[in-house]
Amino acid sequence: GGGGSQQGSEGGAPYTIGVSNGFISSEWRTQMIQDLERVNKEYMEEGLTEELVIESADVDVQGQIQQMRNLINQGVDAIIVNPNSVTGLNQVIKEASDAGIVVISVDQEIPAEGAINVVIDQAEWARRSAEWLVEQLGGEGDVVVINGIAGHPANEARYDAVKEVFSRNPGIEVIAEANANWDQATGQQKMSNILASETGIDGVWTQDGMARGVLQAIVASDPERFPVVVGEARLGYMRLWHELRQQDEDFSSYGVINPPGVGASGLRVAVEMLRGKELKEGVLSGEANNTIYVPIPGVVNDQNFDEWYARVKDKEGEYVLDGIISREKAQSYFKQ
Amino acid sequence: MKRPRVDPVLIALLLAAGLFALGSLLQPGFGSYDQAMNILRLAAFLGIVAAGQTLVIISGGEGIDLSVGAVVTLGAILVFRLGTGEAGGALLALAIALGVGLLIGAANGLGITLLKIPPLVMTLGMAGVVQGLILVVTRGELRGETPDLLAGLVSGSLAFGIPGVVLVWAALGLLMWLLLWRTPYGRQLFAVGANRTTARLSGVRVPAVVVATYALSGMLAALGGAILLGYTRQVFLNLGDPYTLPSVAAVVVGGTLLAGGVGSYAGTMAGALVLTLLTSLLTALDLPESARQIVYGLTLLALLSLYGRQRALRE
Amino acid sequence: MRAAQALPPRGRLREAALRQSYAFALVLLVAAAAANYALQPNFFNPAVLGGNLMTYLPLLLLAAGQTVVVIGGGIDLSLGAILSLSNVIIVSALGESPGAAQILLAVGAGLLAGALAGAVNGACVAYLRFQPIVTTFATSFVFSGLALYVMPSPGGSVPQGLLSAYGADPLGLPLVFWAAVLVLLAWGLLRSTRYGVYLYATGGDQLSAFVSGVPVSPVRLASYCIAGLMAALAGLAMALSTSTGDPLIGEPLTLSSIVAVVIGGTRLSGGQGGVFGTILGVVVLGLFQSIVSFMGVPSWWQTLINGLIVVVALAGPGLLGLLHRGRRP
Amino acid sequence: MPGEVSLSARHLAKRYGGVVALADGNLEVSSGEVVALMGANGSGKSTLGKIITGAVVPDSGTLLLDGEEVRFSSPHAARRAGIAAVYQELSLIPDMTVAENVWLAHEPLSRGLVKRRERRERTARLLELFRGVVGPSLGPDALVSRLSPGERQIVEILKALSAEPRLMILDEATASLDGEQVARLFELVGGWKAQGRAVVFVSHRMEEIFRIADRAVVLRSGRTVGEAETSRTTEQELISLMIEGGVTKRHIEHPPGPAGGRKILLRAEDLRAPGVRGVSLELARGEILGLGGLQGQGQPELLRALFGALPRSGRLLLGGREVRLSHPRQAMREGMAFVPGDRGREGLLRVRSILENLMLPSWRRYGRLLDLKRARRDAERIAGELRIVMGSLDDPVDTLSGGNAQKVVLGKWLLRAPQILLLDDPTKGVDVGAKGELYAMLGDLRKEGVAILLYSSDDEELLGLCDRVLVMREGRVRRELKSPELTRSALVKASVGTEDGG
Ligand SMILES: Nc1ncnc2c1ncn2[C@@H]1O[C@H](COP(=O)(O)OP(=O)(O)OP(=O)(O)O)[C@@H](O)[C@H]1O
Ligand SMILES: Nc1ncnc2c1ncn2[C@@H]1O[C@H](COP(=O)(O)OP(=O)(O)OP(=O)(O)O)[C@@H](O)[C@H]1O
Ligand SMILES: [Mg+2]
Ligand SMILES: [Mg+2]
Repeated sequence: GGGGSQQGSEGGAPYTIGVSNGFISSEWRTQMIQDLERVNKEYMEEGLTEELVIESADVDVQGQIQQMRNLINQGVDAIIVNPNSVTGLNQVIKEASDAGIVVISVDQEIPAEGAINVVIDQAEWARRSAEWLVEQLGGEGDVVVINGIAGHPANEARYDAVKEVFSRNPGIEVIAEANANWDQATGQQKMSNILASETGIDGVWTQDGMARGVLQAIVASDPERFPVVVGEARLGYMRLWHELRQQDEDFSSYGVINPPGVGASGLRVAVEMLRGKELKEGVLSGEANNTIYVPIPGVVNDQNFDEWYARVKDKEGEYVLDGIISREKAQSYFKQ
Repeated sequence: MKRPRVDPVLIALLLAAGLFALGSLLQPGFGSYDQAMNILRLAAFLGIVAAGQTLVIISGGEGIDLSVGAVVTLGAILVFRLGTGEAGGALLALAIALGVGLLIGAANGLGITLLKIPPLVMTLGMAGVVQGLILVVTRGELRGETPDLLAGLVSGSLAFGIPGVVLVWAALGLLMWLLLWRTPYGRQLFAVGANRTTARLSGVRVPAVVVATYALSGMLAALGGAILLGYTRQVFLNLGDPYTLPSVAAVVVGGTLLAGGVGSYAGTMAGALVLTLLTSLLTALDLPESARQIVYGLTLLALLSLYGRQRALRE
Repeated sequence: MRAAQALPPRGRLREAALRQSYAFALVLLVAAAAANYALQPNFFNPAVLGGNLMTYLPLLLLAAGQTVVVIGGGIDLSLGAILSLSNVIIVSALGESPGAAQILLAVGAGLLAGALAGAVNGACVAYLRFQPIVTTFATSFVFSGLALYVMPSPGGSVPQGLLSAYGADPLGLPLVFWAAVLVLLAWGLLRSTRYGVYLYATGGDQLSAFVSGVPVSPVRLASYCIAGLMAALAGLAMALSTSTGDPLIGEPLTLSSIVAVVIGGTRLSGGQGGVFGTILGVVVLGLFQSIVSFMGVPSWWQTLINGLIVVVALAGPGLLGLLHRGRRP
Repeated sequence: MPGEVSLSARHLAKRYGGVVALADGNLEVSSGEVVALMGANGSGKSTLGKIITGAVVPDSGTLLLDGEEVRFSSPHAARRAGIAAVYQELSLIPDMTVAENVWLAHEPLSRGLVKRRERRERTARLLELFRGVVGPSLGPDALVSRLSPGERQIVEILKALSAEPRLMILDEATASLDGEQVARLFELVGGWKAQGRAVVFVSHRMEEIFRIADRAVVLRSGRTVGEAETSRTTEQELISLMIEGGVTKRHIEHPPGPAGGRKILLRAEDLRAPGVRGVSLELARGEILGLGGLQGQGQPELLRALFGALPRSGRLLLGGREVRLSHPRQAMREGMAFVPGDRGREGLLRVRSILENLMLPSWRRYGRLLDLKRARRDAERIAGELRIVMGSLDDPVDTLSGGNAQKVVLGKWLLRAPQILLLDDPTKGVDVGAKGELYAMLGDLRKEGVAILLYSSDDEELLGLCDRVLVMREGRVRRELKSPELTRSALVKASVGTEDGG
């Protein structure tokens, strides 16, 4: 497809869409790419899009800038980017939008001019599980927090929300806090250290990507009474949860879905924009007023666990519970 | 030059004891038996992964293996994927994983000896290649299961609550001791690390020893991956990454000279223990992450000051 | 040697070319550029090329510093952390809408922090005689801890004026070109001073250098300071290109800087090489990445192919050596 | 014209851990004087020299320069005070050029920048001093790594000279030089003397000392035990000062003819290798065959090529059977052994123990799971036979003195009972006492029927030990000498090529 056909109507189709992904060593990211490929196939069959041009490698910010430049050079019509930096891509995004390319930032909200964010609300995501934890503990108890990478924007946004929830409940005390870098093995190690030296843990709040390790450590410590654990909506964790439920009726956990499909959701938004649609008033919000918050697809809790589990248990490995907005949902953001 | 040599292994063990004591002073639960076993178990992972690193560093020639993290991940993934069914399947999967690790290590060794690529960048490049291979083969879908054998071995305890993996580690320690001190390979390895020209002129096939060493390192990293899998019971794309540089640190803290030719696996075991204790202690203490990193770095520096020092130019 | 004397002029030229440590990097550069051109002719459009080259600037500065340390017989695994530290210091010190004085102050503070961090490394290595690899691995924790302390999460902003200065292209050439020229000039100057000779002598053989009267320890200390300063400049470039501070931004660059140094023909064991080669190495690495994108291979294959290209590039000189040896009677 | 100088070292002492390198070092030297510093290996000569140049800090004692106490914090400081040294272990940077090396740390500067052109020119002027005795390739821009040992030695001397020192220490500076080069150096030293410089000269070659020195100071076990004017003393007197218990024989008597019939163990035909341009030779059972000639004529390379350590062409027959040796290991299996010329760099594992050094070529004979008891027994036996003076087999080999370290290198091969022994200048830097023992050992081996190919830079040694000597020049054997032709003058003539035999 020729570049710069933003204003063109359906006549510009099929569109070429580029993807820039700057981090590969995680299951979440690979699933994001798979979702993108799957959804794009839908559009390809209708003749709306071409094969995706995917740039996916472990790169630093500068490397990602280069990825995006390469996409611009290849004349793509839209770029879906999962950014490695909040502001680092400003310049190249501006270049892209000057060239008439639609830029959609997924997963990470960025203030760049010319980009539309399609993300879930990270603070909201964290708040839900924190509130559940507080409720389970009856507003009182000693809590351990296992965070992701210190200094990472998503980590800070989430933990800020959690701290805010905890501060509204003075009975909650954070007795230990560790950074396990969204790494299951590290999560397991940090948690087992904390378990060995702390007694009387009532609850654990953790982010996704580490929760299985954290729970594994708790299981290995063979506690008399399980703490209330905030987990993750991932198959690996749910398998363990399933086992524990069978052994112990009281075991209680909670996982808020953080959908890798947000990338594919971004793709749907991009396609609508390429078709020349305009966003409705009030759809955009966020700090720079350029964000579409897609709904959090759901929550796995003790009540609906069996239902979810039945649905996903035959998936492979570390499947992340997912959600992609429907085409209708995407269209609903636009003026008809 | 007969210097009263302080035994690095002893120092490292004393340090470990000191850190443990300090931990129990600062944090009441830290001194418990459970915690001691927990730390031993965690140290075992680092220690097993660092076994190959020890051989590589002893082999000298700026030897270092930065591909261990990637190979750990690959080893775990292979066992996870292939090790279905009963014990026999698990052992076969383990054998395949070790074989693949061996091949990757041998490729490192060939690049280093035949093509004269500096070990640091050769193994770094190999880490990229292995990571790429993992992605190509799995496409991010990590299906499989953890063989019960491994899970039982690592998490189960045999006697006195000692985790099985610690016994595996001890057995590996014994094997490494035999390998280094009681086999022609071991003695030739030290010779190659101490002086390659002398070794060659004394009939040692230096390239063969070096290739064998990197191959062993790859194999031991794959073994580390399999054992780590027994702990996490699930593989992840970056499972081994956090072990690469700490494995080097464990070897050095254990008194093995980065210049090659001098060192021991007992030292590495003690070094792994010290580093694990340090991390555990810092996790247990209520500090912000920034302070933890600073303290970790400073402590590591202090450890290096004990015997990680090079000779003075002027004595 | 007598044979070398008798070589015909052309043979001598070839010999001279081969002796240049960056000769192979030059070949790689030409090959990589050609491959890029074949795959994507658009690539050499000046605007495109300029934009791409700009992305190499932070790594270029960092790797230039790494080169100095490596030539002096050391290695620095903390440069990425120093980059982050300077980056967050500069951005925090800039504040909301800084005046000229404050900008100078902020940049000065960042550069000073970099040089000091380098001095800490240098002191540990040169005076306390710690082994460089593990020492700088240890200090990298200290520096990144400090960076996290200064700025717990990415933030701050860089004034628009500075940003546009960064994007400027004096005389129609991108800033990175001028930066490379400046770095090379500075390097040329450094090499011509006595310190330059000392640096190579120290890296070549510390003990011999010492007994010959070279102040080995100060020389090594200075090499780490220079690297720290260069990392701080890279941190500044990073701040200008990303318009924000980020305590984690430098980490991925450390190992790349070493690969760039080696591809540029500098010997990791010290005493040989130069910054020109390193600059070529940085560009070559960047071009490799573009080649992989332009080849249009499925995303799953990209990491593998990029890794293989890098390994082949590293193996190049060795392969040539093998062939050469094979040809000799 | 340098100013007057007088240096006085008093009661200098230095210990390394448990080893006393220097216990009570005394030395006086002043303008216009050449003082020889003598002593057995490990007697502390180099240590004394290094203390004077600031490369080593003494534990106690004083150093007076022109009557005032000085303390040099580095070699640099000593050089500023007019003291320069040629060190025993050379101090050149291999990957730098001759000019860069010579002027290292005192480059000619202008406004902070090195004046490269001037540096070249000044180097070229210095090189003039050795014109005619070095090859044409030794120019200011030559890389030191490509020079022969003798050329490096000369660069090292020029480097010391470039500082225009008032006092010059030459620590075994002649060890790698050939006869002509030594002669040229001595001419220069004579000139310096006349200019009022002072020279401290360290050498194990007695003849050189009598040629050049005015006075000899003798060290024994780190103590200055005496001194004498060379014109009023004899070799024997000096040796008895150097060695406790008195006189040692300088040479063994010419050994008796080979036992039994002549059986050729090794035959080489038109052997070519880097530095070796077509050598044919035969080596028989119970024979000591010498390799002579000036330094750098391909002798060490020939030995290496025979041992499979250098790529080569041509035929090699062992016991009548043609072999292809591409690695020392194969040569070892054929019963060959090789003692390399550079003990520290090629013969020893300095950080490892004496036991490990002795066992290195033989480990595989002790089983897959090493029988360490047997290995230790064998090592102890050979150490006893060779009378290696040591603390214990587990001490690092670094703790040994030069002569004992050389015995370890020899011992590790004797453990394998080789049939063919290749020796590259085995007594270089070995003191007279140890030399005598080594000679006796070679005599014994010869008697046992071992075939020995010996290269030596010391003509006396060749004359005293060998049945035949092959004189090499430019990679070829130019002449074969055997008694009665095997004389000193024939050897010298053949070496310099005034009388061409090949
Ligand atoms: N750096 C060192 N560390 C330990 N011991 C040393 C060191 N340098 C010298 N020694 C020891 O000190 C003693 C004196 O050594 P020195 O080199 O001064 O002897 P030398 O008289 O020069 O011998 P040679 O004739 O072999 O050159 C020897 O026993 C030597 O092993
Ligand atoms: N790797 C080994 N393991 C066990 N025994 C060995 C080994 N190598 C050699 N041997 C045995 O040791 C004895 C001595 O063998 P040999 O003289 O060939 O030693 P070598 O030449 O040092 O070793 P190699 O022949 O392997 O180069 C023989 O009995 C031989 O079979
Ligand atoms: Mg000496
Ligand atoms: Mg054999």
